[in-house]
Parts: sequence; structure tokens; C-alpha cells
Amino acid sequence: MPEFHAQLRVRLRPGVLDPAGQAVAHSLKDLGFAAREVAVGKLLELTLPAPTAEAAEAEVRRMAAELLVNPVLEDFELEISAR
Amino acid sequence: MPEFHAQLRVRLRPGVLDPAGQAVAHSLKDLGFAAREVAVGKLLELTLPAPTAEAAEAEVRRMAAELLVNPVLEDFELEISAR
Amino acid sequence: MRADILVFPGSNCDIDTEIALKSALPGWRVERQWHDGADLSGTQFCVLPGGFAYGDYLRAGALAARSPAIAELRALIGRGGLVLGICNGFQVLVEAGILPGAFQANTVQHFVCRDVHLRVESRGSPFLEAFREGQVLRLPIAHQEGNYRLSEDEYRRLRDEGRIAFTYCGPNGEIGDERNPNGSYAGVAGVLAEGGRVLGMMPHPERAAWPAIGRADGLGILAASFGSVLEGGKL
Amino acid sequence: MPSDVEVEGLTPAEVREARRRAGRDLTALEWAILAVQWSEHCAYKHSKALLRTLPKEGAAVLAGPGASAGVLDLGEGWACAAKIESHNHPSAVEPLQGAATGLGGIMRDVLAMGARPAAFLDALRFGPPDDSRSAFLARGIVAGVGHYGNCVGVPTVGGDVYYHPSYQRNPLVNAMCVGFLRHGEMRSAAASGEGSVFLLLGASTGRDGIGGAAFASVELQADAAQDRPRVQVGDPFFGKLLIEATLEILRDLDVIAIQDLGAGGLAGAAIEMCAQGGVGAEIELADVVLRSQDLRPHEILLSESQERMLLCLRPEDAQPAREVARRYGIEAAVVGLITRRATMRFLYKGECLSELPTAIYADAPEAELPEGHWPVEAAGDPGACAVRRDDLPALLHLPDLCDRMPIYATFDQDVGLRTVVRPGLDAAVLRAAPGAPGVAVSTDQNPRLCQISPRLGAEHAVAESVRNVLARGARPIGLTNCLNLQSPEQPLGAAALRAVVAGIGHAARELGIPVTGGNVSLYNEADGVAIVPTPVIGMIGAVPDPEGAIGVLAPEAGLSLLLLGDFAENLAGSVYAEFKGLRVAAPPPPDYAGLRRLGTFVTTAEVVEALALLHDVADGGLLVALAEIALTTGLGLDLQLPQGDAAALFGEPSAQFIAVARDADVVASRAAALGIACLPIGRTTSDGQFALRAPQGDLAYSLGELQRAWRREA
Ligand SMILES: Nc1ncnc2c1ncn2[C@@H]1O[C@H](COP(=O)(O)OP(=O)(O)O)[C@@H](O)[C@H]1O
Ligand SMILES: [Mg+2]
Repeated sequence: MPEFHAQLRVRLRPGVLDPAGQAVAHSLKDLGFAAREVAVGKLLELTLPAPTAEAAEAEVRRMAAELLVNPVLEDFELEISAR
Repeated sequence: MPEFHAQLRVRLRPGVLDPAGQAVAHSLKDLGFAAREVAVGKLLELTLPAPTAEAAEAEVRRMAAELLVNPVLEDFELEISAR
Repeated sequence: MRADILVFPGSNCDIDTEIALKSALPGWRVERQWHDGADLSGTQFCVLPGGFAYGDYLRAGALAARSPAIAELRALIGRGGLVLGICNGFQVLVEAGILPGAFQANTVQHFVCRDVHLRVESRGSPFLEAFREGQVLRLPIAHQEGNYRLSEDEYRRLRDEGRIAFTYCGPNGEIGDERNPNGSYAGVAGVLAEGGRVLGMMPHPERAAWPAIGRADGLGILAASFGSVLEGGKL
Repeated sequence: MPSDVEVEGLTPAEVREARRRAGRDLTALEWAILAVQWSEHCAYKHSKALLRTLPKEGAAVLAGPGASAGVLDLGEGWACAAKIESHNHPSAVEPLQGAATGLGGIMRDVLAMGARPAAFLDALRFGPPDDSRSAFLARGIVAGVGHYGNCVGVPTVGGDVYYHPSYQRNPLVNAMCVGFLRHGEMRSAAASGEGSVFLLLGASTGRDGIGGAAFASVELQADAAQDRPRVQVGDPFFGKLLIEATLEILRDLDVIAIQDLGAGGLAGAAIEMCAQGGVGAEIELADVVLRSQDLRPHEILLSESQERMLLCLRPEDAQPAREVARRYGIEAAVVGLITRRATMRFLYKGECLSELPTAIYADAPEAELPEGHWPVEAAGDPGACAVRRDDLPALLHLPDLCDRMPIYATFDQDVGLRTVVRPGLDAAVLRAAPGAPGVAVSTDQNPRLCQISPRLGAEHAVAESVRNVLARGARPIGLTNCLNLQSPEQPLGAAALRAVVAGIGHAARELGIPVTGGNVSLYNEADGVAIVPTPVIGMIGAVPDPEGAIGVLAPEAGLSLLLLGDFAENLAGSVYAEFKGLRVAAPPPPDYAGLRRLGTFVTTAEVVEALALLHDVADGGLLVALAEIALTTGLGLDLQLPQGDAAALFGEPSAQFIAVARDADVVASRAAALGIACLPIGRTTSDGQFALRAPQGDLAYSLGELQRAWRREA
């Protein structure tokens, strides 16, 4: 079976407080950098076997729903590529 | 001054122990998923003013070196886009 | 009567909880059960202890909440059993969807270990029967991701249903941001599931079950007036 | 390897000696193993002879130097294992993981004695807090301590912190672990029994920290970044599983010997276990469970992957041990066999890569220390010095004296239910279990005194740690120490090494406290700057009834304050003198007779019962110590002193305590009986004021004012 590489970029949903992002923004400012809208999210990557890219995507979406992403606070973007 | 959006995808360097990735891999397996090479990294996003995309990139690389990325353990990819 | 403590890889308050329950519930059989292969069919009371289940990797409590043992736990809840999630156990209950809300890192962005004061907000639970509403307790917290998030609507609903168990407060019951150690919505420190038989709380009652060293306010929670529940014949 | 080989970390003389012992040239693999085994870190080349002079005998000692950790008897069948170790160089490169793996390493030493790890203490030394690099290192190191300790489920109950420019590029992280065990549970590292097996338990082996021990034994280069691949990552989650699996195996099976994998990885552990047992072994590297399959044999042998233990078992116990490991989801593999012939054979897929007598690796040649003297500055005369109202808040605001709560509040202090007195003042108190005996523990050293004189500094470090456990009514029964020093190959470094060992030995003998072990970290220099000699003492005091120890229950208003011991006569070696820029003499050695008297006094049951709190006078002197009582209890103090000059208020005597008494008469009469000066000096109050009346003038502050200074909010 072919293998696919999946990259999930997990972000806090709009409107959810991001204390980690605020803390980083603060530190950047202290260091003299001019950064706004700093957000801290997660980058999840994995490899999986699947017959097609579509199947791989569907499978990773199931992983996201069952474990990887907390829908109460988080959104995600998914990118599938062949290995 | 124009503004740019920066996305840093931060990963553990090859060979560095990734306890989080291992734990997630385990859990996925227990849930019946066939995932390999699970890695947990960070997704950092921010907006910054800069005269050009190149200048923005240089500035974010400085932020990475000074704060955002721990070069002893982490590597990163950077993507700059106009806002 | 039997009380079981559900142990996940990385739980680290399981033995503490066992010791505290044994002294708080004389006459009970108290046991730790490893999550894999746990059997809760004979128990009346299950505690999810504090710690770092699965290292709290990904999200606190997330990996543990996917353990097969959670099905056992749901069955126990279905039978009217009592469930107490302490700290990491609270996070697991939330990740499993048994309690509402979600957790984020403390607003201070680091671990916080210290005594806090809690105001008892409800009596609608066997875990709270020992207290007066408005009573102030002193218990320790020890967590990194104790910032409990609720939407305003959810918070109102829980409050109206008497399901807010505790709020962080000052020594005289004062509420306010400066009394909130982790940024939790409205300072909520513990919530109940519908019916009051499932309690999740961030502070550690098992660390305050020790009158000999002047830390005793957790005893009432652990030794909950289970009498009334048990006599009601529901368990 | 060519015959004019230069081996990283070995001197030409050592290379010749190794060849002579082997009777042949060594292979590349053998040189790599030897470089680690003969490194300063593993072999104590420069310090071994000196360390032999330390007193080791004591009524409570069950295991002393040479064991993975010292073990002390607490009575009622309980014992405590304790050891302190440095993780300085890794923390300078990667502060968070460096500190985290430091805790993990010392925790496994305690586990290897058969004890359940029950508490950490962390002695930290940083550069000035307003320097950005120092602040970055300090933040990372404190976060690393919390990261490991909190997650692994072992509370951090104490430590100490000092700031000094010499630590700027070379911060110190000394981690101490304390564990409890029942007498019969103690284990050793001595492998034995022909045909017994080595079982490697814990994490899989990866390419972590290869050559780490050699790395710890050379001066930090300016481009330490080159050493990056050698940084190890700790996994406290896995460490927790390892604790539980190991303790279960130790409980249920007849484990012959056990040791953790530290410097030199599998090679180091196997060689030490064989050397201790006078046996040899055959190790099959292909049987080691790997994290990445492309590791070469020498990497497998020398990898310093964390969270691993090596057990020596009877062959029939291997399967049950593996069953326990499987349940916890950790690796366990038989990787070797004990042989009667004392040679170490390392095999890969059956092919013998190396065979050398165990002793070649284990008995490193000792190194000569050059002559050298520590320069002692001529004493100055401070002249007259009037106390000003601002002095107290200014001292409380100093980095070395300010509130430590922002550090220890980020550590879980309670997990395990053993902590009956948390950090805040002096020693923490632990019970082995509810109702069981326990210990008071403290780490101490004062860079200011050590710079004036390493010998005096070492003696005072012992004295301070003794005072801290006495403050809980505990009897000091053993100490562990970590000597952090500069290169011993230079005269100054050699002088410092001799001086601190002599100082610790002298103080320990004077006070009747055995040294149960410790650790030596040399070459603490960066960019040509050497650290101040830093002999950190970890003191263990026995507490028969920890739940009734002094300071368990918070004191209340209306209690009597008593001053025990004599006033300081001068400002020698004080924070105050340094702060005021006064030239003062070196302080005298500790008042050992006074400390012995106070030791008898505070371990008397009726005194313990009569005291609500006891706090020693240390850095900052009497007035700072009084303020610390007010600030940690939240009580006001109403004070009256017969002396109010700078020496009395800010001098730093070595045997003075402040007692908060529930029964002042009992305290006074017991003190009188022992010839200890005891002076009533006031009461605790609830009015939020810190007020002092003295012949030289009165001082008054609100607690709020002192608090703002102490918490550095102002
Ligand atoms: N790095 C640290 N980690 C944990 N606790 C610490 C640390 N540094 C200091 N403490 C604690 O803070 C309190 C005050 O520290 P210190 O001033 O060194 O003690 P002392 O009372 O002996 O003067 C003590 O209880 C000590 O254990
Ligand atoms: Mg002290």
C-alpha cells in the first residue's frame, strides 16, 4: 500500500484566549521586536498507509476527531503528500 | 510599512528523543490507527511590519534565533506571506 | 464497599489517593486498578487521580481519555456510581466529554503549587454534603494546565443547575481575578456532572486529608457523606 | 588506531598506562570506552585520594561512599537513601533539558539502592539576574527542574540559589534526591553469580549524549554549540514508569544487583557492576532495544539515553521481569551474561569486538594535584557603621536574600504525601509514610565565604546545613556533598579542591556527621572565568516524629520570641559588609561547640513541643532572619533588643537561632541547663508591623513595605 505523509497545523479557534501566544508576544516585545498577533499552535506530523490520498485524508480526519484535535478550542488545517 | 504574516513550523531535530510523538503514536495505535513516525512540533504564527518580504524573513529569523526556536534541539521552516 | 483508583501510565497521585482513601473510608476496600484491563463492575466509587497521564503530551488528559478503561467508567456512571477526578483526573473527565469545558495552560504560563482557598458553591452532590454552601476550604493545587475554559452560556447553565462545585477565593470567601491562580473562567475550580455524582476538581483533597499536620479540609470530600447515597439504595 | 594515538580526554601518560595494562594497543572502541571510564567524571582521578580522608563512619550509616547513594537508618525499620550530583555543563548548553536530566540521573541513583525516590532538592548558582544570558539560563534551569520533578511525581522540597558573576557562563545545577526504603530492601551494584544475566530495563537506546562523560570533564569551550548533539532529552513520563516497574521487580524478584545507566551508558554500568562484584561479563550489543536501527555498536555501548537501569538477575527471573516491564510499556532485554573470569567481552551479533580485564577500565590511574595556595586578602577595618532604616529593605531586596517562592512555587512540593514542612524557611521535613519516621533536608553553600576562603566556606556550608536541619528539631546523621570547582590541573583549582575537602572533613568530624557520598564536578570554567569554589552540602537530619516536627503547624500571634546563642561581634564575611562595600576580615570558623550544644537542645522532645518555629540566623544576619519569620508567617513582630549596632543586627554568627515559643519557660530553662544564651526579645503580633526597639534607635516597618522589597516588587 502506498504511504502518505500528513501534516496537521493545529490552531486555537478565533476568540479563544491564547496565553502562550501572549507570553511569546510579550517576550518578543521585550527583546525589541515588533510582532503582532502572535499565536502558538501545534504541528502534528505522521506517516500512514492508504490506498489513495483521499483515503489518507479521511483517515487522518478521523484521527483528528478522535484524538489529535480538541474541537472545543482548536481548529486545524491538513496537508497530505505522497511519500 | 507593509505587513507580513510569518509561519514557523518548528520540529525536533532528527535523532532527538520525541516523547510526545511516541506517546501519541502509541495512543493512535491503541485506537486502531496505522500511523508511523508521529512527531509533535510547534506552529508559531505572527504578523510583523517590514519594508519587504526579505526584510521580514530576516527579522523573523532573528526572532527565531533569539527566542522562538531552541537550536540545540529544534529545526524550523519559515513561510512569509504578504498580508 | 469498594473504591477503585484508576491508574494511567504517568498518574502520580494514585498511591497518595489510595493512602488517603484508606484512612478516610474505614471499612472500604480500596484498590488501585491499572487502566489496561480495569474492571469497575464491583465498585461504587472510582477516583481518577492526579499526575501526568501519558506525560500530558498532546493535551493534558487527552491520551488517557482514549483508554478503554473510560468505557468502564461510563458504565459505572450509568449505574449511578460515584466518580471523582482530581487535577489530571479532572482533565481526563473533560477530555472524555464526561464533564463540560476544556483546559488550557495557566495564564501565568508555568506550574503552580500552593495552597488556595475554595468556596463551596453547591450542595447538590454527595461529595459536598459535608459542607455548607459558601464555606471556605483550604486545599493545595499543583498543576500547569488548570485554566478551565467554559463559554459564558455553559457557565450560566452549570451555575443554574448547581453544578459549579468550587470557586477559587480568598481566605474570607472573596472572589476575584487576584484570587484566581490559573485564569479559569469565573474562577471555577470544580464542576459536577448532571446528578452530582461525578465531580472534577483541580485542587488535591488527598493532600489535605491529614489533621495531624494541620491539613484536613479535603477529608470531607473524600469521605463524602456517602451514607446518604448508599442508604438511598442507588449503588 | 596508530600507535602515537591521541585520545580525546586522556593524557599521553594515561594512554601509555592503558597500553601497559592491556599488554597491547587498544582498539578504537576500547579507547572510546576507556576515555569515559577514566574521565574525571567517572574516575575521580584528581579527587579520589582526598575524598578518602572524609569521615565515613556513623551509627546510622547503612551504605556509604561507593554505593549509588548513601543510606542512613531512621529507626523503626525505615532508612533513607540520599545523594547529590551536578549537571552543570549540560545545563550551560541546554538549560531546560540539562536540569531535567540532572534530576533524572540522581533519581535513578536513589532507585538503584532499592529506595522509592521521595524528594528532590536543587542547589542552583547563576550569574547576575540582570544579565540577559544568566536570566535565560536561570529560567530554563528552573523550568527544567519543574518539568522533570513535577511530571515524574517526586516533589521538590528545597534547595538554595545564589547569584555571582563567576557563574554567568557556567551555571551550576546540583540536584539531590532523597528516597525511603525498609531495611531489607537495600540493594547494591555488585554483580555476581556465573550465568546470571544482565537485563537492560527502561527506554530504548538512541544516539543521545554519546561521550557525555568526557564532555563533562573538559572546560566549556566558547563554542559549546558544537557539543549540541550530545545533549540528552529527559522523559519524566517514562521515568515514572521506570520507577514503578523497577520497584515492582525489586519487590517480587530476587534482584542480585542493580545500577542506573549514567555516564558511559551500558559500558559504564556493566563495567562498574562487574568491578564491584569482581566478575566479568559478555555483553551482546545486538540484543539492546534501539530507538533508531542505524546505531553502530560503539554507539549502542556508549549511548547515554536516559531512563534506563541495568539489573543483574538469575536467568529464571528474566522472564518475569520482562513481564512486569511489558505491563508498564517499557523495554526489557537480556543483554549479557555474568562470567566468573573478570573480563569484559563486548560482542555484536556474536562477533567479539573487545575483550579486556574488567580492572583495566575500573581502576583509573590517579592524577597528581599541583601545589597551590588560595590567596587570602589582608583583613581591613570596617570602621564605624551606623544602621539606617533603609538597610533592612535593601538587604531583603538583594537577589541572594529575596523571596524564593517564585522558584519553589513552580515545583510540586507535595506529591507523595510525605512533605510535612514545605520550602519557605530552612530545611523541609519529610515523613517516610504517614505516621512513620522521616528526615529534615537542606542544601547549602555560600559563594561569598568560599571566595574569601574555600576552606572556611566549606566549613560554614556544613554549619549552615546543620543549622537548617536543627531548626526542625532534627538530628544531623549524614551528609552528601557536591564539589563544584575549577580545573584541578591549575594551582588555584588544586588549592581549592584540597581546601574544600579539608573544610568539609573538619566540620563533619567536629559535628560527628559522616559523609555518605557525593559528587565532584571539576573544570567549571567558561571563557577563561572560573567559578567560585562551590562545595554544596546536602544534609540529612533524622526526625523520629516528623508530624510533630518544629514548624509543621503555622505559628500564631501572641507567641514569645527568644534569641538563642550569642550576638555576632563583627561584620566579618557578611552580606551587609559586602553590600556596604566595607573591607572586613575573614570570618572565624564555625562555633562548633555552640552548634553541638544547640543540637542537643533542639532534639530534646520537650523543646520540640514547646517551639512553634525555629529559624537560624544566616545570610543577612539577625534582622534579616527576623524579617524572614515575619514574611513567611505573615505575623507581625514586636521586638526589643539589648544591642542594636550593625554587628549585632547584620553580623552573621554561626550558632544563633530565633525561637518562636508556645512555652517560653520550657525553652529558657532547657537552654540555661545546657549553657546556651537565651534572651526574650518580643512577641508575634497580628498588627502587621515589624517593630524593633534598641538602644541605638528604633526601627519600624509595615509588613507590606518589607514584603514589597523581599518580593522585589518595588
Ligand atoms: N532552588 C530552590 N528550589 C527549591 N526550594 C528552594 C530553592 N532555593 C531556596 N529554596 C527554599 O527556599 C527557602 C529559603 O531558602 P534559603 O534562604 O536558602 O534558606 P534558609 O532558610 O536556610 O536561609 C528554603 O526553604 C529553601 O529550601
Ligand atoms: Mg536557614
